[in-house]
Amino acid sequence: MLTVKLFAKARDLVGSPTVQLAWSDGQVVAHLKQVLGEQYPALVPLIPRLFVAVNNDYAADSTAISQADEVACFPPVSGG
Amino acid sequence: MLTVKLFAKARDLVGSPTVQLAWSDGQVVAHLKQVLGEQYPALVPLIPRLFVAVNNDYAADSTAISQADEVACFPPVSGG
Amino acid sequence: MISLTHEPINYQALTESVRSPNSGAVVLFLGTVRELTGGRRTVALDYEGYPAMAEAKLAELEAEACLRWPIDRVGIIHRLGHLELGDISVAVAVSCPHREQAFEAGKFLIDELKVRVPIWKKENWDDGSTEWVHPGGEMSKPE
Amino acid sequence: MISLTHEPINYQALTESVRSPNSGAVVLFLGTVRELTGGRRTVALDYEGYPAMAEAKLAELEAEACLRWPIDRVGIIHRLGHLELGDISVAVAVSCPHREQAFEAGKFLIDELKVRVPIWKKENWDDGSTEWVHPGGEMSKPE
Repeated sequence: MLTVKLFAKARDLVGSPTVQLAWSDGQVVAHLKQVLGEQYPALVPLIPRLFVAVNNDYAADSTAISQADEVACFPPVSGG
Repeated sequence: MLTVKLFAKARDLVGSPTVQLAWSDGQVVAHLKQVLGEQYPALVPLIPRLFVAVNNDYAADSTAISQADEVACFPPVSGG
Repeated sequence: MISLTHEPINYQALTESVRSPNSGAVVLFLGTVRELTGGRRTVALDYEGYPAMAEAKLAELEAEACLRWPIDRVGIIHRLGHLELGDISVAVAVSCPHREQAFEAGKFLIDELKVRVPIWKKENWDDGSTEWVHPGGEMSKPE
Repeated sequence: MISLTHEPINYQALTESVRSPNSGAVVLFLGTVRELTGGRRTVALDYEGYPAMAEAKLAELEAEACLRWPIDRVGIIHRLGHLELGDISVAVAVSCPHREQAFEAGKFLIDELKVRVPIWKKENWDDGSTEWVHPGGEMSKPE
């Protein structure tokens, strides 16, 4: 299983601050977005703008994720 | 008579915060610089860089001065 | 000095922490909660952060700024939680030998904070509605 | 709020005086007494002003800045007299709706203050000598 933290509008749309997904180590960020969209249809409109962070850094669609990684998904930031 | 305030190095070179000069209303800033150089030779090296303010504003060499004006002479500013 | 806080920001302490006789210039930027945005009226903002990553990204910003300018010291505090009109949401302080450097570095830090540090704000409009602010629509990764 | 003072500058009060819910951005600039200048060591600075003209020129600067940027409020304090290492010689605070404006206006105000406002500093070097600072050698009238 992979634990994914969700923030801001992504969390509100899913209705939970974390989700758990079936996961095989080595699957990539693009796959994570696809799975999230399938399991949480409310998230679909946000997915084109969703950022995925792996171990506290922004990750590209091709980045591989393992179950031990800290993974978070969130929309464009708006601090300041 | 015209009273002229002096600041910073101009005051130090003359040795006084004000000087009084014989003056005819309508004589101009360029004339003031010339008279200052004649009466206070120590000021001569500074005169090419000397600013003259008339009534709290920078004045051009061609600006006429009357005895009622507030007149000040000083080197380039260095505040901040 | 980098931190996230739920308390009001003490920008004087932050500013004092960057002052030093090696620097002739200190620039402090404060972001404050503004009432009007595009004709709509804000009554409050709620800020949420991803703390571990936000602190990592702030430290990364500080390191990048120190490579680009001869920075003496940097301090950044971002507030999280519920903020009212006029409250300070973020404070960035930087000291440098000369003022041009301090202005450039201060502007860089707040500009990059706004595109890179995982913090989000939710508008509380005066009609009672709320709305997450997610600027742009860019799909690219901020770098 | 424009003033000259012989007392230490209270930049927190100055900053508070420019904050408002109309503004999302405050920029504060502090000029402080730096120890090293071109390899020479300063132990103190003495600032002298021409007060009436300095206040007139500061008011002129504020008016010019308000024509160029959508400024909410401006505050400028310049200290005169004997300052030690690390002391604050000048504080400029400005608030604007957006940060780009506040940075630009703040930089304009301190840049122009330094070429236009009749205040002078005298260096006290660590070898016991003193020296008036009269930058440049320009013979043109500052505008």
